[in-house]
Amino acid sequence: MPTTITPEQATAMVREALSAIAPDADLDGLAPDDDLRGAVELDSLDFLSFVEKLSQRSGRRIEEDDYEELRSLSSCVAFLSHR
Amino acid sequence: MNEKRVTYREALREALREALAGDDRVFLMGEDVGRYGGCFAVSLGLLEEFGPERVRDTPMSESAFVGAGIGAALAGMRPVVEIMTVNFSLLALDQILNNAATLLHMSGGQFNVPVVIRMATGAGRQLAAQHSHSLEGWYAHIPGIRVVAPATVEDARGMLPTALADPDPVLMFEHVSLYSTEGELGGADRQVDIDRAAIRRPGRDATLIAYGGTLVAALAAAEELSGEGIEVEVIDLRTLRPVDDATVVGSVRRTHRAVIVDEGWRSGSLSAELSTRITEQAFYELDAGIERVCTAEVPIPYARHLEEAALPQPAAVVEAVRKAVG
Amino acid sequence: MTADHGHEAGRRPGPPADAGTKRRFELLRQMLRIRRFEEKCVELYSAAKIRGFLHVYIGEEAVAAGIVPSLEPGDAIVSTYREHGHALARGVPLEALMAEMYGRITGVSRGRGGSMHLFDADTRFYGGSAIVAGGLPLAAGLALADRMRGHRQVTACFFGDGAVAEGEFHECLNLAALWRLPVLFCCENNLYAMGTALARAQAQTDLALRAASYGMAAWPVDGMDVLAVEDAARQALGMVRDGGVPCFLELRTYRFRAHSMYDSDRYRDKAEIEAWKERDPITALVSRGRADGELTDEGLAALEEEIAVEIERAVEAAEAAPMEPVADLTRFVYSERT
Amino acid sequence: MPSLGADMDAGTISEWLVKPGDTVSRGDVIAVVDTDKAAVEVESFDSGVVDELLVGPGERVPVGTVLATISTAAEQASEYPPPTPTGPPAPQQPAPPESPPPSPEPAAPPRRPPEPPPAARTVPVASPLVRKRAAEAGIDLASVHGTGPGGVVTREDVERLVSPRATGRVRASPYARRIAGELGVDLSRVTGTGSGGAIRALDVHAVTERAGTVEAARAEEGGGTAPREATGEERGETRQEGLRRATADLMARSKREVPHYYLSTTIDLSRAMTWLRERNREVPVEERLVPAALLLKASALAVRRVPQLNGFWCGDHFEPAPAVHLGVAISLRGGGLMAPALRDADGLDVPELMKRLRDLVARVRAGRTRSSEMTDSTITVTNLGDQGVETVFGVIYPPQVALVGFGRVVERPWAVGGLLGVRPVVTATLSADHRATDGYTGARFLGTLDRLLQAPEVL
Repeated sequence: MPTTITPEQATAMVREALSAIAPDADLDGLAPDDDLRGAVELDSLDFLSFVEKLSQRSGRRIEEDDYEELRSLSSCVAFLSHR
Repeated sequence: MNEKRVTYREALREALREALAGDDRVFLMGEDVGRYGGCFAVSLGLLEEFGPERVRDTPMSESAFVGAGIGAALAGMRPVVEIMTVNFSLLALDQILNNAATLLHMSGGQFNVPVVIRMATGAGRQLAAQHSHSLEGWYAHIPGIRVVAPATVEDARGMLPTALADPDPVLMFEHVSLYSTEGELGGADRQVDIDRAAIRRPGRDATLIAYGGTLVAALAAAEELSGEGIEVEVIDLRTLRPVDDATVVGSVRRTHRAVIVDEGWRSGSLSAELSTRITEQAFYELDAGIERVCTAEVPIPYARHLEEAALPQPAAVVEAVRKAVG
Repeated sequence: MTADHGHEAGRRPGPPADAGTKRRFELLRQMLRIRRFEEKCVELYSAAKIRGFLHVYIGEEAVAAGIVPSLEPGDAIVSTYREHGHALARGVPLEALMAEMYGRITGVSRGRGGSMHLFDADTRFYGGSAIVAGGLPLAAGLALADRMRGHRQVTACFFGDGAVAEGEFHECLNLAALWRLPVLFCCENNLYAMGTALARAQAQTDLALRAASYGMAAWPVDGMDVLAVEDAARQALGMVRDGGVPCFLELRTYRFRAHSMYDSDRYRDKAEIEAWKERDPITALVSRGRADGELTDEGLAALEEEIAVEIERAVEAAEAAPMEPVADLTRFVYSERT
Repeated sequence: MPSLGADMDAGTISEWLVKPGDTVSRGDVIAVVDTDKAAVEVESFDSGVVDELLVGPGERVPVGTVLATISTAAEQASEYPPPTPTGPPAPQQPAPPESPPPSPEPAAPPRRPPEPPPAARTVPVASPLVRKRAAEAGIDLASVHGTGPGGVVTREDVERLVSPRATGRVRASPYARRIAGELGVDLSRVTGTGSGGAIRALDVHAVTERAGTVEAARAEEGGGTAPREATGEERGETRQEGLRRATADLMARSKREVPHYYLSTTIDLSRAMTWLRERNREVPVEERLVPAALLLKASALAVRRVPQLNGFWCGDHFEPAPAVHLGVAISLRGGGLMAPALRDADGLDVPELMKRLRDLVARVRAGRTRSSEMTDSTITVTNLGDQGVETVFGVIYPPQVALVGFGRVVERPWAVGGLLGVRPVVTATLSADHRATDGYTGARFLGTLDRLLQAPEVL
């Protein structure tokens, strides 16, 4: 279990997870503060898959209470690399 | 797991022996089950092994001993009652229908009847009209009882323990032509699931539904048709009440054609019931009318050629499948 | 023409020494409770509150009152469609019986049996069977189970004279004698199988004689005399329980009312009915009690009052009781697995 | 008139055995009644004095009719033989319970056939089959001259009026009919190879494979108005285009043919959301549930309890479905909509339903649905909540008769017991086919749905 995650690693994880869920999405055009659910058209099932993937890759359990912090690319990175 | 080849008769005997040895509430009762060893030699040797209290020869009083089995079950025993053949079960029909099948309901759930009633059924041995009935379809009409028909050696071995574990009356129909058939018997996990029909041969072109003695004709027909490039899915119903609709209809949904083989007379038969269920549940899956191969509507005659003509034969099954497949 | 049983029923020579006042009063209570319960049922039937078939026992109460309380709590009973008396005498709650008449969920059989099919596991009451002689094989089986397990319990099996014409009767008497099954066969001979007089249906009308041919003790009893019935029951039960053999009592009795509600009773002579009513077992016991100074009018009135109140309460409770939801229609066809 | 059996409706007084002024005791026979079965004696259930005889000899009256009135006496005769003369006075019997005269049931209403409807317009007699045929062909039966016995309209009479082209009955297997409908194949142009020329599935597939021929036939007919015959692939459409067109056709048909009615209600989800949150906290991430799973399960159970919404409209009548296969509207990335079935959804526990849902959505988006999933739905649920809308009034998927919509779960002020709090709520809507059900049924469904969602732990 990785003890720390760098912002670069976190960004890669988020992008990887998103592209697995929405292969056609234009992730390059995604601004750091865009709302992910809206921009990538994630429904609640997709979002759960997203959380699942992040959880697996980061090695930490993400609670439902943390979902608010996974709104955008930048908040995801902050959340994952924090702590 | 050691595989061994045994006859259907031996498989039944083994199941009885295990039941008698494993549960002192179990006892076997019927005409000539003791000294004689059973009309079909199923219980041969059990009297010597378990004694006359638990392997009881009865008088020729079907109603009394079947009813006594029901009464003993009410009092907590687990009787296995053997009626020599289905033909004589008519003399006990009152007890089966008016008591075994109704007591739980009439008593508002107070008294269940854990009795197992076994009997031989079917024709094919030139025994003429009074000794050749196939009335399992009649019994399958009755709510409150479960009707099973082991068609394989494994089921002959495995259905009795399942039936004895059932809190309600179970009627077990053993086709006379099966007693001497042989098959492999797996070692472990003897108890078989009697809630589900079994697919005895997979296929894509038509669903062939059989049970008990008719499974033999169905499998023979399937083999022949395979030579013509027609792959038939053969379903062994195993339990005639309650029928496993899901397996039957599921198969028809895949093959879009159904052929039913039933040793009962056609009118008001089990095959009629199955046919209706299929049309009720899968009408828009049917690509051909449902075909039935049943016993001719005649008391079974003695003469060999006439008896053969009356019963569902593989050739007729093949013909019916060809017609369905078109 | 007056039909009678044509045989000298075993009359009691005189009051046995042990038949105390208290015991006689208890017998009176049993009989009166059955009588009043059934009278109420007839009334409720006429008012269409009770439906189906209703066969009343009025006139035959001495049989149930004499035999059933002589059984032990662990003994089993198998009865017929004319079984209100047996159930009441066995202690099946009157309220649950009335609720069953009403087809309510609080009925002994949850309203699924009705008058002809009263069942009660608590008192080992294995029901009214509505097939003539259909209960006899069950009784044989219950007794077989008790015997195989070494229990000293007895199964009392009630049936009418009509059953003697059925094959099941003969099969079961033979089986019980052959296997030494602890069954007390109680034949309530009321002289009519529905509308057919005994002599019009049976070549040999001495039913005890026929039972005896299977090799069991069998004798006729005056079924209108509750004390005689009780004596016979105790004697027979002793033989069954201690001797481990079946026994047969032919209880010569009479029903005062028609076979069932919808029955014009054309097959019986009015004078015959009146003659039998002269031997009403309740009246006889009341008269005797008065003559002996055992029974006071106040005592009788208090008993009637107590019974009337019990029945009224049962009717009220049944009227108010809920029905089984139709959604549960197909429950109890197969056991519910947990 | 006492009731002496369930098969007795009425009886005739053949004789009165008492007259006004007579004293009767409980149990006395007071009259003889002739029923259809036998002459039966009528007894009194009360003691007293006969007041009045209300039904005369020879009169036939329904069960329950009052035959006579009796004034109950204060003192009643004892049933027992009188005590010895020197004894105390006869005991007073306990007053009989307040029991009504023999016929406490209200007098049966007179048995009379219902009034015939006013004969404003005579509709001729016709068998159900003929009526159905006429309805299918849009023929007013009143305009048909019946040639059958007594002017009955026969099948031939109707057929004669139907255009000759439509009268040719197509022999086709049910399965062939079904797939022809799905593929848009006109059966009248298919050559059957089955027994008696019956069309089988094989024959329908043969047609769709001969795309060019079909296209040509369509051109001959003038194209535009021809029924759908070619599959999307034959048109060279992309999957998405095909899907868009299929959705367009179906939705247009729905709005054209189905008279929708709409109902909506807002459901308090606080218990459901709390339950979900607590459960999700205890399980691995991959086993978490989303609110949609609960909403789907509740919908499946609710429709099982209101089965009038679960099934199909078949020409002129509703056919209930034997199982609940929940169509789940799934939007595809890049456009298009599919509503594959979550089979037997009512029998799945919520975690299992969640698992199937995830699997289904994944497969649908990957283009790997099974054909049975595409045709089996018995009612559809759409959940646009994820896109932020609060209310969705959906369009029914014919031949289904209802569609359930859920919006977003939002926090709203909510009054409970006079106090205002903030609770998560969802707006549930129902679009239903007014031919199959009325608003009352729909309301019952939404009410049931609400109740179910208040007990998430037992869903």
